[in-house]
Amino acid sequence: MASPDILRTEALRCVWPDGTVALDGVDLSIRTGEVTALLGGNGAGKSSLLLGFNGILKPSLGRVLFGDEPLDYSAKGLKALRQEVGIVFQNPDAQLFASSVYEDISFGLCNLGLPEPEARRRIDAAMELVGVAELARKPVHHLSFGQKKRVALAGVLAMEPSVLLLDEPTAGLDPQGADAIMRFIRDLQSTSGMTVVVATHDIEMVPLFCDRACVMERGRVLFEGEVTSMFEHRDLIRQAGLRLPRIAHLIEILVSKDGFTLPGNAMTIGQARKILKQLNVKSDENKSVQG
Amino acid sequence: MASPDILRTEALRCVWPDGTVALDGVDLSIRTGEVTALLGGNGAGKSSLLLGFNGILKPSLGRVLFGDEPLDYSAKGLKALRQEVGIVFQNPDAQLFASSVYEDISFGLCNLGLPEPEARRRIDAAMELVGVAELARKPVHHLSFGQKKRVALAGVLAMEPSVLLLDEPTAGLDPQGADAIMRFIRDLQSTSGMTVVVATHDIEMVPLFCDRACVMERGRVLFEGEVTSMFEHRDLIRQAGLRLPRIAHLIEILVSKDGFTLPGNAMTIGQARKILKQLNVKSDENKSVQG
Amino acid sequence: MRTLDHYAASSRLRDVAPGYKLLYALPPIAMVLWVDSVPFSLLVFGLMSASVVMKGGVRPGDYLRWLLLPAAFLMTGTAAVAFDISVHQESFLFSIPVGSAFIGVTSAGLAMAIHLAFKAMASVSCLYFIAFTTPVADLGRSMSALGVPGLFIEMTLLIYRFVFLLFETASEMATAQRSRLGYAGTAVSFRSLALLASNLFFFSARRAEEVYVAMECRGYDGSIRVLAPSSGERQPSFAGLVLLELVLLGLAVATHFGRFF
Amino acid sequence: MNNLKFRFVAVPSMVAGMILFGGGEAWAMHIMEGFLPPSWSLFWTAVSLPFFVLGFRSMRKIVADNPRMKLLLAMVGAFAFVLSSLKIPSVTGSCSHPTGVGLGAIMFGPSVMSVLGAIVLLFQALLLAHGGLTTLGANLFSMGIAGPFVSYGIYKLADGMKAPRSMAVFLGAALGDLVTYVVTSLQLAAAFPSTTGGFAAAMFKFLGIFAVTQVPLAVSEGILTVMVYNTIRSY
Repeated sequence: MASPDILRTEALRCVWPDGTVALDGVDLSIRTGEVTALLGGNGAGKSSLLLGFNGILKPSLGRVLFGDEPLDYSAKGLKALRQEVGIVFQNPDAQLFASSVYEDISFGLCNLGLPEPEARRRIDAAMELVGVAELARKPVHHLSFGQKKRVALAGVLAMEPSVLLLDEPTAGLDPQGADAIMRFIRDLQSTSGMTVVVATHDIEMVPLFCDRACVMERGRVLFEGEVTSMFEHRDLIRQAGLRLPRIAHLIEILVSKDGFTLPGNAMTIGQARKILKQLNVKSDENKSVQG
Repeated sequence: MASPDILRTEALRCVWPDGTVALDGVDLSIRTGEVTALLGGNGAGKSSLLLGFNGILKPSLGRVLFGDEPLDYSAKGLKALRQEVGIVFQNPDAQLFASSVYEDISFGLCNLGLPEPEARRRIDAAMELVGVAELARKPVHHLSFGQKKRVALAGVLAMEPSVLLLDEPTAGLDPQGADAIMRFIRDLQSTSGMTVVVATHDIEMVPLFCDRACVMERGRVLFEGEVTSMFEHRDLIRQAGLRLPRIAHLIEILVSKDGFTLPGNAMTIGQARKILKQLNVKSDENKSVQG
Repeated sequence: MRTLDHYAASSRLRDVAPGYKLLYALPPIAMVLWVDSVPFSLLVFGLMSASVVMKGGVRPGDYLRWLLLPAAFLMTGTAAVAFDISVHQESFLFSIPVGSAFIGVTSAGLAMAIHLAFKAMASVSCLYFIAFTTPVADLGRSMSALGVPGLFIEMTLLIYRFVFLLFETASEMATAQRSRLGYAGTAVSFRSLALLASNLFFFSARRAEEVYVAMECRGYDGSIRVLAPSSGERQPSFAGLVLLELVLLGLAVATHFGRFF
Repeated sequence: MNNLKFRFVAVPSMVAGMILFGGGEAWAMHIMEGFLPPSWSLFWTAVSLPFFVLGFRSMRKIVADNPRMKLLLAMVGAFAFVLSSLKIPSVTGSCSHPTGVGLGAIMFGPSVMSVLGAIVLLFQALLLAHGGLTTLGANLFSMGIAGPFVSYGIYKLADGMKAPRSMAVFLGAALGDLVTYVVTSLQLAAAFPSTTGGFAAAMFKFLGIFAVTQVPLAVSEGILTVMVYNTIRSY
């Protein structure tokens, strides 16, 4: 692909109709083929930014670029954009409107004007992918919350967008359900090369499933960079109403307060094992020396 | 207080009107003056159990006891019960009705038929307690999500219940907001001796803020006991669609896979520091021996 | 909310093409009303009830409970038809004096009421056959085959989805109110219900806007186009179905003109 | 026949009959499936049809002008359905009620409500077994057309006469409810004239029966609609 950035904002300022400033000068690039986490507390502007990427929220200042082209807000331009940039909302009940699962998933495809066989092929593939194939004919109100979330995702995936925007995909799911959906998204990205943007305040997920992170507060970007470098910016993370992942917090305290000397940082259990292992080796050596 | 258990269920079975079995033979005791966590995945029956404690969901078999007396489902009995057992629901939008914060908090008190000065005193106290005093005259729909959650809590606290039931109090809040509300609940319990039951799947909160835990799955209780003993029952926790707190998981792996010898378990950062410290001491000794 | 939709979704006849089910159950309603005969009503009632229970797989107890639902209307309605008031006692089969008049039942009134009760129950069983076996979404699709305007079908299906959405929210609200003693007295109940209704109204307006935005994100341009699930529809023998209807019609005609029953 | 005496006798005895047969049940205004003879079914369908067609045309225009209105109108329809399935406390016990329809008529005009009313009635028949398919036309006329048009007319009239807004809403909702009940009684009386006193006696009979639930209910409706309307307006 030509550009490393598939979506970009330049000094983006968006104001809601009621006068609230949603985004206040956001400069941000979303890298093609990576999973980017949009982090921030309630009301930081994460959802607004997603709506900006999708052309729903129009800039009052600045602009949004999709593949180096500024967004075209004409009906035709938006139609083309929304084919490429799909968004899954936080609350599936605000997204699912049709009377059965199959019909709901077909909606976006029908709007694309695809020939029926192609549309049906895609619907089946999307249902298979997210694991709701056996629910095809069920009315939406007979589904569980987790199933609704999956159907909402399938409805967007069926349109085969090149960018997938997800607003709080794990909200309301229990830990195993949350893990499953994030693992699914990670797999999707690695097999199809799709670009994914996840707005979340579930910070534990970030080091496990994301490549880059962007921390927001009050409509501004505080930090943007590799997830691995987030650790160095922990002040910004706390400023944004977030906290470090528990493991990262433990390691931080061990080093800063308990005088541990560790070879590097860790945010996940895997990383922590690696840097703590040496401690054990040393302690074993110790034993053997003493023994 | 006479009994150590303020609420108790005996072989409680509840069936929803559509035929779904919500609770399937639950025997559970809630200790007076403690914070009990009800844990379980989506659809485990946590919310149903709370509704059972509040007399909203009636048993089809078995019974619920409040302070050793079986619940009285007459209008008078329920009125007395609901004055003592307050419930805060997950979704604040579904439990705030009135046009202003003050009016909403007054709702339960007006229904109790308290004399006005007493009602006003209680409203002011509750608003002060949860920190929404300056919002008193604001319309409810202008509040942020976190503020709505607090107002909903104040509306129940104003009724001065002896048991507070909370359904997913941290859902939808960012990490700092979630921490703040749990710390508030912990303080409330320790200063007023209120009994608190928290239904949640936010397992990280449990070792930090709860005394006892009850793990549920498909309307049954898998485990009930001290939070400190949860670690030994990690199979049950996983069976219930949950996971261990990250720190507990790390410690588990360090011991089982990486051959660490640690003096005990840990679920919180504080506990982990304690048991890992010795490792560092050893490693320091090691250094000093070698040095 | 316990609705018939719940049974339709899990019916064993769900996969039969909806057109066939309508063809099976709708003409008999017309025949029952036209023939106006107790035995013919019983025949249709038996046929439909057997189909719902034996073919559709609805538990007999559940079916009976639903049959009792319109019973209140049926009772008052038929009683009102049967009973009359007159100052002439002799026109009644039996009567009780009330003041200077009599309340009683005439033979014509009684006959009308009995016919009415059987006709109504037979028609209800036909309606139940459709409601117990055919989800609303399937009906919507067959409406378009009948030439019902697209906008009407769209509205029907949207309302269908939103009814359950709003009902869920309304019952959450009602539960929250009840837990704070919102229905502990008549005056209080009034206030609570008014608050619930207005809150639900705002919720509806907000949710409508959210759904609109989400649909716009998937390319909504003012007309709702969707694809129905293709596979899995069973098509029973058309000839058999027509034959059955013809037999029923034959019986109906014969009954009406007094050859049978 | 002594009319006055007739009235004194009929009403209490019908009340007794009503209670005896458990008629305090909600939804008394939905004529059940199969209750009307075919001729009357067709007649009321034919009467309702022009209103429905006009309402449908105006709805088509509304949604063509603004595609988001489609969702808002569908929500209003669902709102009316859900509201009518909630029980309100009434003097004669718990009753369901068409509050949503009256409110919708006052806020959105009566002609759109005739289309939404038809859909709501269809669902009430198919999902809840209230009303029916052959009685859809008759029920639509009483609940989706006569009621809303009267509600709207009275509301506009009272508002035009500078009556307080609450009074206008109350009268609109309460009278709309009463008209629904009168029309239903008329439909039943026309189909089942009394064997001794003809249409008039039958009309009187049905009015007497339904008065037990409907008159207090109309007042409740009026009060409730005012409360809801005022809350909505205060935002």
